[in-house]
Amino acid sequence: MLHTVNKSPFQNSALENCLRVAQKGDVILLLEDGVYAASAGTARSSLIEQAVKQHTVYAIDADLKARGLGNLIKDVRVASYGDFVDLVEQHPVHAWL
Amino acid sequence: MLHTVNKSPFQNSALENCLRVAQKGDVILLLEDGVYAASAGTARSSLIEQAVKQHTVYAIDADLKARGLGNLIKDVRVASYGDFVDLVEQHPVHAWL
Amino acid sequence: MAATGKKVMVTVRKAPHGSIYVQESIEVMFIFATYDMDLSVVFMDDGVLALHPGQDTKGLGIKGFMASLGALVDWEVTKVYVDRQSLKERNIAEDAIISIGKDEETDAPIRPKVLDSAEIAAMMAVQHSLVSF
Amino acid sequence: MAATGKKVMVTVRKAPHGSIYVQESIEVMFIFATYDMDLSVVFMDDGVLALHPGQDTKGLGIKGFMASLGALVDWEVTKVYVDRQSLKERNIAEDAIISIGKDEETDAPIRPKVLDSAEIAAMMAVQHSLVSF
Amino acid sequence: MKLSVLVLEGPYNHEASDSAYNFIQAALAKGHTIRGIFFYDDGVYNATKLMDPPQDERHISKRWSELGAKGIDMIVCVAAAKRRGITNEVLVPNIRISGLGQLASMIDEADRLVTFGD
Amino acid sequence: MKLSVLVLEGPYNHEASDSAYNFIQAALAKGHTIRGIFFYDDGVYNATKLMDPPQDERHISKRWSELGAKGIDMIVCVAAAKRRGITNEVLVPNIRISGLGQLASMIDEADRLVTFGD
Repeated sequence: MLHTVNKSPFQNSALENCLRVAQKGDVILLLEDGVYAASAGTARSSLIEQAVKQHTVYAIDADLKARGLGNLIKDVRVASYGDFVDLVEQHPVHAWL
Repeated sequence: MLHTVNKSPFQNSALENCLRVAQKGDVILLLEDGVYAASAGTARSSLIEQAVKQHTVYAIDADLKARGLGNLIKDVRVASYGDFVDLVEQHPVHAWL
Repeated sequence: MAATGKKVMVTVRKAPHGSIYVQESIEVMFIFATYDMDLSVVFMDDGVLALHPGQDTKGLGIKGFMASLGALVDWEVTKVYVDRQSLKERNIAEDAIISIGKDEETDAPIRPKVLDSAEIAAMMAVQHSLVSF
Repeated sequence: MAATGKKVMVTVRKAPHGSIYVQESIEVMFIFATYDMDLSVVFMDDGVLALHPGQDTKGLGIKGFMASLGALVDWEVTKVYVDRQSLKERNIAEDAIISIGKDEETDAPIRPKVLDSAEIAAMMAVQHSLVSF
Repeated sequence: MKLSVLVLEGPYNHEASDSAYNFIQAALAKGHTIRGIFFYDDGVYNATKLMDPPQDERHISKRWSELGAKGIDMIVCVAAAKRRGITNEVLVPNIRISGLGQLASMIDEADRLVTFGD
Repeated sequence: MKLSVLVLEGPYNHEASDSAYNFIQAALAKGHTIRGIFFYDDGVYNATKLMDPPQDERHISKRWSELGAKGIDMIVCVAAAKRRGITNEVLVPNIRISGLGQLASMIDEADRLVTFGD
């Protein structure tokens, strides 16, 4: 399945909540303020550093650029909205709002 | 000064952010979903258990009742909206939204 | 609409009263139940706070939705689950959560079924669609 | 309105772009600056992300507010501060944050001044009013 | 004491609007003066007369309008309102649209500002 | 693939509305079908024709209306809309008000539902 997370990991527990439930092999898509979790070297980077061992993790390109984020955690994949559509085609989706 | 916190401590970092900046003797008022932080025996109770050592901590009565919260952390004071007004009369207020 | 029995899950993850999401999620459950979907409802994270006993919103001047929650079973919303860890973190006893209806024969209260996160994950994985609040 | 020089602080604590609060806080700063208040602005917690270098919202189809932030000093919003720990937690170098104007003489970029939380606390304590986003 | 209140969220969706109202009622009951109430961000939605909640629920814009009828200065931010479709034609009586400068005045002329939001 | 989309937040205040729009445009570009778009909670504010953002900003309800003109079924929840003052008189063309049952149908008749909110 596909999990979308749109909250900053510094302010909101949504990503932690998602990772507690997501199963090995599930895909995680970071969008909106959720993409801050993909940033390397932060106090919350460990969440996604761990997550990429069990999950494919994507972050929406336009959201990364809007926030000036280029220094990403290794193995995070950058996704266009078109890639987002492809992921939705492949999996049912749960939004961790 | 008076600090108001209206976010659940399980979901949002507002209370932690507030406690990092609040000075000894400052007053903290929990309202709306913020009152969940006043609940005893939870995974986040330690935040207010520590806070009451340095601050007077209030929680709005109507918000506690709406959420069924009666088992409160020792030294948390229950406040009416009238008490809230009195606190505002005594202190400038910052809302940790 | 034709009933196709598709599996649909409503997840409730936000705290009640500070925002309207829990209340509007209940309206969704009631309507979905009339559609012969295979509906499941999961309360988790702050959503479990909606099941806290003793809620009374009168002092806020807000009607609240405790009556609706208590009538879920009457409205045929019967597959209702709650996450064990979320309850524990919030110091809510599993046998204290509010009832969502009564057993027709014994009149015993029916409560949401407590599940571990692995059970919830397995249930999510087989849904046709998931609606989250 | 008469200018009384009251101390007013605007705090920005939310992340940019996911919601409009940062943008609407900047509009407040611009207007308040014309009122001869003693205005201070503090970026802290996720608010410091508004100062992240290299933001470009074109791909979202959103105009964004980087031009406004870069013109704060021109609009006489000059007492602008940012919390050191919040920057550190988000791996933003203190000398990389965006500039809010240029020094008239040297043309050097002016950046928000980095403060420790104790300094911010002391500054909050002496305000007449605080407006938070 | 003279108070001003800033409301940043819309009605029903967030408790902010209710908290502000309950706080203001308590302040009035204690004899304080409300210098003004300013609606900004999604707070501008508080002012639409078109809201029509269930009969047994509070009517939030009517409640605000009644406070306005008591002479409290109630202002919706023009820029935030334009973006969100709150215009003079849908405004409840006793609330008016004006600029952020009015918020500056409300702060300047009050002893305290209290902000309610999300 | 046939998709339905649920939007839970209002325009401008949260990115949810933009994300939903950008996602839908990408889906259409890939040749997928949008079975329907449902606006619930504060999402109902997306549908007001009265919004009047600055000239150099996107006009969110106009954008939605243009999608509706392409024949996509676009529905605002009646109960959520009544509470918030979104009525037929302020509705942008090509979006209609109906009940939550329509969301059930949109889910039932689509391969996937995608939810955007806060």
